[in-house]
Amino acid sequence: MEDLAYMDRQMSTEQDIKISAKNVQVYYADNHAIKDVNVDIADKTVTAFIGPSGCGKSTFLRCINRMNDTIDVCRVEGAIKIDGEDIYDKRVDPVQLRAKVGMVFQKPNPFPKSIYDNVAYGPRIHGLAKNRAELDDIVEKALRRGAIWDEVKDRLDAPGTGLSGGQQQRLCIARAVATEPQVLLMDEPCSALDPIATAQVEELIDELRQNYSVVIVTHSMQQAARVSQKTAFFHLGNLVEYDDTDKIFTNPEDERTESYISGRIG
Amino acid sequence: MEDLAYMDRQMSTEQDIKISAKNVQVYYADNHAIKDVNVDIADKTVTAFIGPSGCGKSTFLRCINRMNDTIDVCRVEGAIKIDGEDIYDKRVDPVQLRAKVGMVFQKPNPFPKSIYDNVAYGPRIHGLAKNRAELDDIVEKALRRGAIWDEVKDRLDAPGTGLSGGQQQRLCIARAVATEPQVLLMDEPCSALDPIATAQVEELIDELRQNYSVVIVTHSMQQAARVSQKTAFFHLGNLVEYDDTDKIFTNPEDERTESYISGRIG
Amino acid sequence: MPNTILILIVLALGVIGFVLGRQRAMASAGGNSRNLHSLPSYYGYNVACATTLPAMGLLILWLLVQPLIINSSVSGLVSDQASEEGASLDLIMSDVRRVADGLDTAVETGVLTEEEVEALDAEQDDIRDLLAGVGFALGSDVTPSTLEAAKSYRAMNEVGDTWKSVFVIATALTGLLVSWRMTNKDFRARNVVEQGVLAILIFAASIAILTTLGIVLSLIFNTMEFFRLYPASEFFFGLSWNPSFSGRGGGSELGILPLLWGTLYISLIALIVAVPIGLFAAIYLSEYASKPVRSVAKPLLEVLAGIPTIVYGLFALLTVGPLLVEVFGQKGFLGVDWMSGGTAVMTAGLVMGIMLIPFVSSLSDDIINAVPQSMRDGSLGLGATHSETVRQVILPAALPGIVGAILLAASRAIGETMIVVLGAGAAARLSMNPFEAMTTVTAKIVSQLTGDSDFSSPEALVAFALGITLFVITLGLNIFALYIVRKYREQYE
Amino acid sequence: MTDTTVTPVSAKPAKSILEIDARTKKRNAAEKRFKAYGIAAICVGLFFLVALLWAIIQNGTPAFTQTYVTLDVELLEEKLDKTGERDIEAIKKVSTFGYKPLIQNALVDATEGMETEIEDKNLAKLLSDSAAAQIRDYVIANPDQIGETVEFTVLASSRVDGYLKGRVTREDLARDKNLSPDHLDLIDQMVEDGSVERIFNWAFITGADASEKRPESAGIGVSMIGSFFMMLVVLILALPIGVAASIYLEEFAPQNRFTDLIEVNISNLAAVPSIVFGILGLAVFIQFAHLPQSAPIVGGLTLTLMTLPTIVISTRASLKAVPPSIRDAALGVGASKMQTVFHHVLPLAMPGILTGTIIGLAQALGETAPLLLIGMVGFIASNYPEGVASGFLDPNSAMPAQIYEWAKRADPAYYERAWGGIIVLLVFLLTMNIIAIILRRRFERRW
Amino acid sequence: RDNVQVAGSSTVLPYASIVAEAFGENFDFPTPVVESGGSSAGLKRFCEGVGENTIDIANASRAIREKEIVACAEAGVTDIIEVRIGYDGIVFASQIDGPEYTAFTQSDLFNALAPKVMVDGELVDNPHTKWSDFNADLPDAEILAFIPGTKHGTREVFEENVIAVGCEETGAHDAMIAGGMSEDEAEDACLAVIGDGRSVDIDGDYTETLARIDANSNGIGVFGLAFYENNTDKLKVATMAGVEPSTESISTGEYPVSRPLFFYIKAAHIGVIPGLKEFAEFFVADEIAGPDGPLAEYGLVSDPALADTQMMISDEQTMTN
Ligand SMILES: Nc1ncnc2c1ncn2[C@@H]1O[C@H](COP(=O)(O)OP(=O)(O)OP(=O)(O)O)[C@@H](O)[C@H]1O
Ligand SMILES: Nc1ncnc2c1ncn2[C@@H]1O[C@H](COP(=O)(O)OP(=O)(O)OP(=O)(O)O)[C@@H](O)[C@H]1O
Ligand SMILES: [Mg+2]
Ligand SMILES: [Mg+2]
Ligand SMILES: O=P([O-])([O-])[O-]
Repeated sequence: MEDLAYMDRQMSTEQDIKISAKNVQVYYADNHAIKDVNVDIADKTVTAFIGPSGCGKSTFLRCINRMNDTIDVCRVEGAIKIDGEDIYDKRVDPVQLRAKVGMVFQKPNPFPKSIYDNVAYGPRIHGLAKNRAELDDIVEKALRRGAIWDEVKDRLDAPGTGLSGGQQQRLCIARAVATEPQVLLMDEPCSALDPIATAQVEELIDELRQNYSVVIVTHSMQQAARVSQKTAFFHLGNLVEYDDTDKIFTNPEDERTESYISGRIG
Repeated sequence: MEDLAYMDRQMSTEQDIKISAKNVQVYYADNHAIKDVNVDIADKTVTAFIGPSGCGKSTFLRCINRMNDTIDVCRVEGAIKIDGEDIYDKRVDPVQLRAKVGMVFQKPNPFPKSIYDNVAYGPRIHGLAKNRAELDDIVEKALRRGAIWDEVKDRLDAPGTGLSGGQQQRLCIARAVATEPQVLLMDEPCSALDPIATAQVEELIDELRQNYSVVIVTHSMQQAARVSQKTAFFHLGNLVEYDDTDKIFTNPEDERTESYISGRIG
Repeated sequence: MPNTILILIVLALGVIGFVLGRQRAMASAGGNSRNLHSLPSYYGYNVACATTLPAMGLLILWLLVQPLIINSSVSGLVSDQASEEGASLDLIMSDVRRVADGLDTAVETGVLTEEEVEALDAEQDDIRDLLAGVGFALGSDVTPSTLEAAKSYRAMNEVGDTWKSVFVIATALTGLLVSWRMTNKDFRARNVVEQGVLAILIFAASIAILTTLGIVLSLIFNTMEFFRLYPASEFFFGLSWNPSFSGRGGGSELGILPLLWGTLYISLIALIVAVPIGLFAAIYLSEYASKPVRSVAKPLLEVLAGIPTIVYGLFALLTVGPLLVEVFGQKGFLGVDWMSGGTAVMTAGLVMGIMLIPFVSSLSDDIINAVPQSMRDGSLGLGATHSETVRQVILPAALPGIVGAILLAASRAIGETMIVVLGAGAAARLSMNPFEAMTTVTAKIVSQLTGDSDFSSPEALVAFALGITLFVITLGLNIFALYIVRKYREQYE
Repeated sequence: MTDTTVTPVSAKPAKSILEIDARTKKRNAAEKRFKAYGIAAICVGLFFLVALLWAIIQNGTPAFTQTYVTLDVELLEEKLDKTGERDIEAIKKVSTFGYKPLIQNALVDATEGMETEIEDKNLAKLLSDSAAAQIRDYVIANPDQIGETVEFTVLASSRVDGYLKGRVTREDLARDKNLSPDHLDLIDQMVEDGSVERIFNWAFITGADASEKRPESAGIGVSMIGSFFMMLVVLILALPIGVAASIYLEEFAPQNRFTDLIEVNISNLAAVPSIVFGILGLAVFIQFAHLPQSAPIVGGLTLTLMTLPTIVISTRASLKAVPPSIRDAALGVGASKMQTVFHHVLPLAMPGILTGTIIGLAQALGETAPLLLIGMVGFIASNYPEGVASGFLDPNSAMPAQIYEWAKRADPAYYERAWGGIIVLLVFLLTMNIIAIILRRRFERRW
Repeated sequence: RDNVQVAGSSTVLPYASIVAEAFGENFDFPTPVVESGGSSAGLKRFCEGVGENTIDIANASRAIREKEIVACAEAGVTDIIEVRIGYDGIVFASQIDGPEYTAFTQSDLFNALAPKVMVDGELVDNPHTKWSDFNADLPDAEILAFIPGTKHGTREVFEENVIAVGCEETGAHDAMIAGGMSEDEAEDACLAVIGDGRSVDIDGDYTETLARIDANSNGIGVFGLAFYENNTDKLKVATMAGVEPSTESISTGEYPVSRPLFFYIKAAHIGVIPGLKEFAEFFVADEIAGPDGPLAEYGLVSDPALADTQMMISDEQTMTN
């Protein structure tokens, strides 16, 4: 049984393409932030985006669930497909897309509401709970997965904005997983977390991978190596290299990748 | 000459106490966030605050330049002295205090102004520049120290809010150093930075240490070990242990410290 | 069927539709709302909207079109009479309608039965008297052709009303059925409902356009009439405003420039008073004041906006004016002799400024309060004083809202009448001296419109021309303001 | 420390934070000034508020008491019902003029034994003209009382009332043909024997308008109902429409010419003089839509159009002030734009929306000019509406119009009533706003 | 609609409201609604057409004009009954504690307020700043007159019955013609009022004038007789050409400054709007509008020809044009 499950996972990792980007260009007004990126992201895999600050990781991530739509000056060209469907197609409802493709933002942005309401919001609008008890369950489960339950279980009614930086970050993770997206985009989800919390979030990511596809932006090579199966290296808006994580970290093809990993360019 | 300077530095590191906190208690309404913390922070040293998320690092840091004054529900008890002077004294002008004790916040918060104006803001209000050319110099120097000059030198007029997360963080560092504070409090200054940028910021911290006192909150043990001379470990609002960094990382006295460093509690 | 009952029926169908739609959606999802595309209530709303909205639309359309059709067919019946008497067809038609309405009322109140109505004869029965009895005014006696027309008008209306009810209810039912059948778990109910909501939002926004259109239409004809009687060039470029009574043969000078100048001057002074006071009050309230102070002072200042303007007018006339004369008048405190009478641009401007304080203060306070705390922290952390933070970080971030508040205050200043009439005097004058009496366009619109000159004379019609000119000018100013705000907008975060 | 110290590299010498350096002093002075400006601004605002309120209260409080005279009137049968058949139609034929002699007789009786030189026929000047109507109404309601002597408490005339309030003096009356100083002497005596007294004037708060000749019986109650129904219309229409329009413009409208057009249009409508809205209301609601004249619903609709821009402008300003990160957060969990706006942005913008509503309603409540053209200014002494529908549709005035009318009337007693009316208006305004103010405080938060 | 609706002149409004109130008290009809808003606005609404949603009566402080009758007819309002209810006396009054302005002639006001006056037989720009400059009997006080603004019909009466008369009397009119003006031009010029601080236009109502007089002891103002009679405690009235204004002196025509007041009835509404005719009849009944009625008591100068008017209404006699 276990072997089969394992095999299955292996196969899917190698075959099913969840997200596929073709010739993606992103401009912020005149600033060409993403230059002709092509990438196929597999299902049930964790993909790490690495690269120096300002290279376009967040930008590209936001393209995947069309969060860039909200930035006036931002223009996206090229095609991004999820499950073979072009998400920039006219017929696509970005709302449905975003329900399917969840996101944790780089800067934690809890709603100015109670902790409970922060997490319950997604399940509520997606009708994931039939009644209050079920909702309570969902919220508790999400907070547990976000590794913050113990800290907040006594103050679920306190405002989410009164949490510490790291707590806010975990709250946002909990909020994102509460809606059970099929793809989870996480923009530096552990930047404000201590090692233990980081480990818990990484565990969560690994758990999510069983069923979903996770894309994570990180500045920590160790983290990328630990959690991801595939790694994409961005540099100055270009996707320089995209390959198995092992390969990238042991035997990169492009010399810029190598320099970055070994800490020579930034 | 050099030797003497070195001696002097050594001495001051060991003797001059820059910041001294006695029995500090902080409450957020009913929440007792900092419990009876006593700590002496030496001049011309880098002190690292470590501890699990939500343990009160940021809270304590904000006490040192009285940024907690801005939070209605926050109440500070005990005494904090800088250069032997109680900063909670009636006669103290928090404005002057904050000019002397700079701060980089956990969440980067650039002003909705141009990059140039973001950095020039401090020097302008403190009258550090006589004319535009001098101000230009100060801005450039600060941006260079913040390791962001190359990325923004062509778009100094672009809004600071249009930068990437890591760029915003470095902009905030540049903004803080531009006013040349004697004490610099940095709340996770490298959380959104790639390794190279991190190294550059660490270099900056080391450079600042020559003359000033730096307190840095970090979740990275490696970083704490790399940059700091002293380390304080917080846990659930208590200052558990405070000692030379070497000591903390090799031979902690408290078992909670050990557990944390070795990754067992969070 | 009366329209109110019809509307109630449609609404009831809507409620039923909501329940049915929701049920069907849940059933199609096997009772598990997670299998649905949208929340179950959206399916309900969808059906409810599909039931009510087209039906209501049809009803409104019907109510607009039916009279048109009936009118045109009935007017055929009376067109002969119109040409005979040389009276206008319109007038006769309105007579016909009144007779028909009167007959309706007569039947309703039981004065007549339907049969009696059928049997009415214009020659024999005194219909005018009859209808007067039920409260209907007729301009003249009813001619046979009018009565015939009225009868057929009634008949057609009855038929129309019946069909209206049938069609409206049928539409509602169809909508219910179709949308109910469309309901299944993959149906994008939320999107459809949100489209509907968006349509409502758009409609709400276009009320502004309709209002503008209405204003222009209700002013334009009289304005054109005015320009037929009075040369446009003198109106726009004439330097003096001096209406007289046309009953004695003209001689009015109706130049708008002195009025415009007065408007600008008074508004300017009002803003010079209101903007700094309002802005500083807002800053103090949102940044410095303690919670209790703020929660008391803000509503108190808002009372200033609620005091009727006539009180301000009297305040200007009785208190502020004499006070100013005492300072700036001939025997005044300063001995400068700039001011001879209590009514002056300055008086009205000052008092108007006081009235406008809450327009600036309250709204700006809300906007300043909405600037995120992290902005303040950033600035304070650099060692800025609170005032530096406010001036250099918070105000720029809150600028668009503050400009909005100031524009609102300016608009109010331009539209104000009572304070001007009582505080600034009625004299139209082109002068730089703020201590002289002047008047504004708005004040003159009111006075010319409510005056004693005959309503088809240029002296009365000029009110409309003034209105439309002011409208165009403020439009220009607003376009300019929009441009400025766009240019300087700063977005935080 | 050693003598061979290195020159400090620091740009600024270390300074004590306990003593404030010159620059900081200067900056603190600026800070103090700035704060002082703020306080001064508030004080200026409050000062004027107090000055205005003081004037209002001082001038207006007398309106809340009124002088009444208690009289025993003999309801003479030969005057009121000559036939003696108690036929109501016949009794009604006797107009108020027919009651004058009865009143005169009653007064003569009442002043029996008092020193006065006033001719009998001038005695009635002590009383309000409304006395005759009051007695007539009583008789029509109780025809069986004819022939009896009944005690009535009737209004004294406005001059008498003014005398007891200190507004009218003997010198003033020297040239006044309505009353003479002799009357005042008589009044003094009547006050002494208790038949004249000043009591709280409920009729002012609940009553209807009266003609120029009897200010003593004018009340603001009915026009308050008119204002109430008008405000109901304004609130029900202007708030939702204004908020909806703002949401569309701020959150959904594409950036194009049409949006700009709407935007500019709305701000421009704010600058349209209110009387022009009256012209519009007359044309659209009365002439085109055939709504009744002088009806609060028409007033309400007209004022709605006038209030809309205020609400839209303030709502948009506060929608703009909501940080984008909140929108991102909601969109990021799969909320639709509509949900984002209604669940997150709108609650955060609520304080500004409520402020706009408060100011807009205050403006609408105090506005007279547009009512002038749709027939709500003038003498509209209607009765209380019989129901909700007639409240909207029956002719009525509104408080500001009533006040405006009173302020214009010749009798100085009306001046006092105008100010009294303003007090009622302000109380009405505050009651109306209190919910909004409380709500606004609840929605206020920083993030 | 079951109530009579009246709109128009604010000068007539007080009288109409007194009548409406008494009418409501004594009849079973509801109290008529009397709106103000000005003669012009009232007639405009009057002439909008016939029917329930138009007014029944328009009050006016001047006679309806030819152009308005035409406009009315175009909208179907052809049968109009014109009712003159009496006269409005116009008086000059000043602060009770102010200088002794107790006697004026038209020439005095002309000398004070005309832009060009006769001085030593020559037509010159008005040099007078004090009343005593040209008439030693008048007080030595600054000239300051609060006169009705050009929106008011009273202004027309003031110009024609006072200024223009003064113009003739002082000989300025002749001097103008001698100076080369045509008759028409001279007549127009005779109506002009100086626009500087000496005369202040009042666009508001008499209460505003009163407030200004209150604040300026030197000021004299123009008031309606009724208004003055209600405010004798604050105002003292001046005679004009030796005649004291009173309802009697005005009705006999001795006092020169007055204007007629009217209301206009839509004949088509009579018999349709309940109480319309009764109201009109009640308005001009002797009890009400006669010399001893409440209207006269309030300050209306009753019309000597009241009986004709009563006849006209009961016969529903419309205007002929
Ligand atoms: N503004 C606030 N209002 C109420 N409670 C607060 C506020 N800020 C922080 N807290 C609480 O105080 C405690 C300490 O918070 P603090 O921000 O100091 O943690 P931290 O050590 O900085 O954590 P992190 O590493 O996650 O930033 C936490 O329990 C937090 O929830
Ligand atoms: N809203 C914006 N408007 C204009 N330019 C932007 C905006 N956001 C990002 N950029 C620019 O686009 C480029 C890519 O930014 P992005 O945020 O994708 O970087 P990143 O890889 O996420 O960096 P970091 O690791 O620092 O978060 C940067 O040069 C940045 O300055
Ligand atoms: Mg980023
Ligand atoms: Mg922290
Ligand atoms: O309101 P009036 O027409 O009499 O000035």
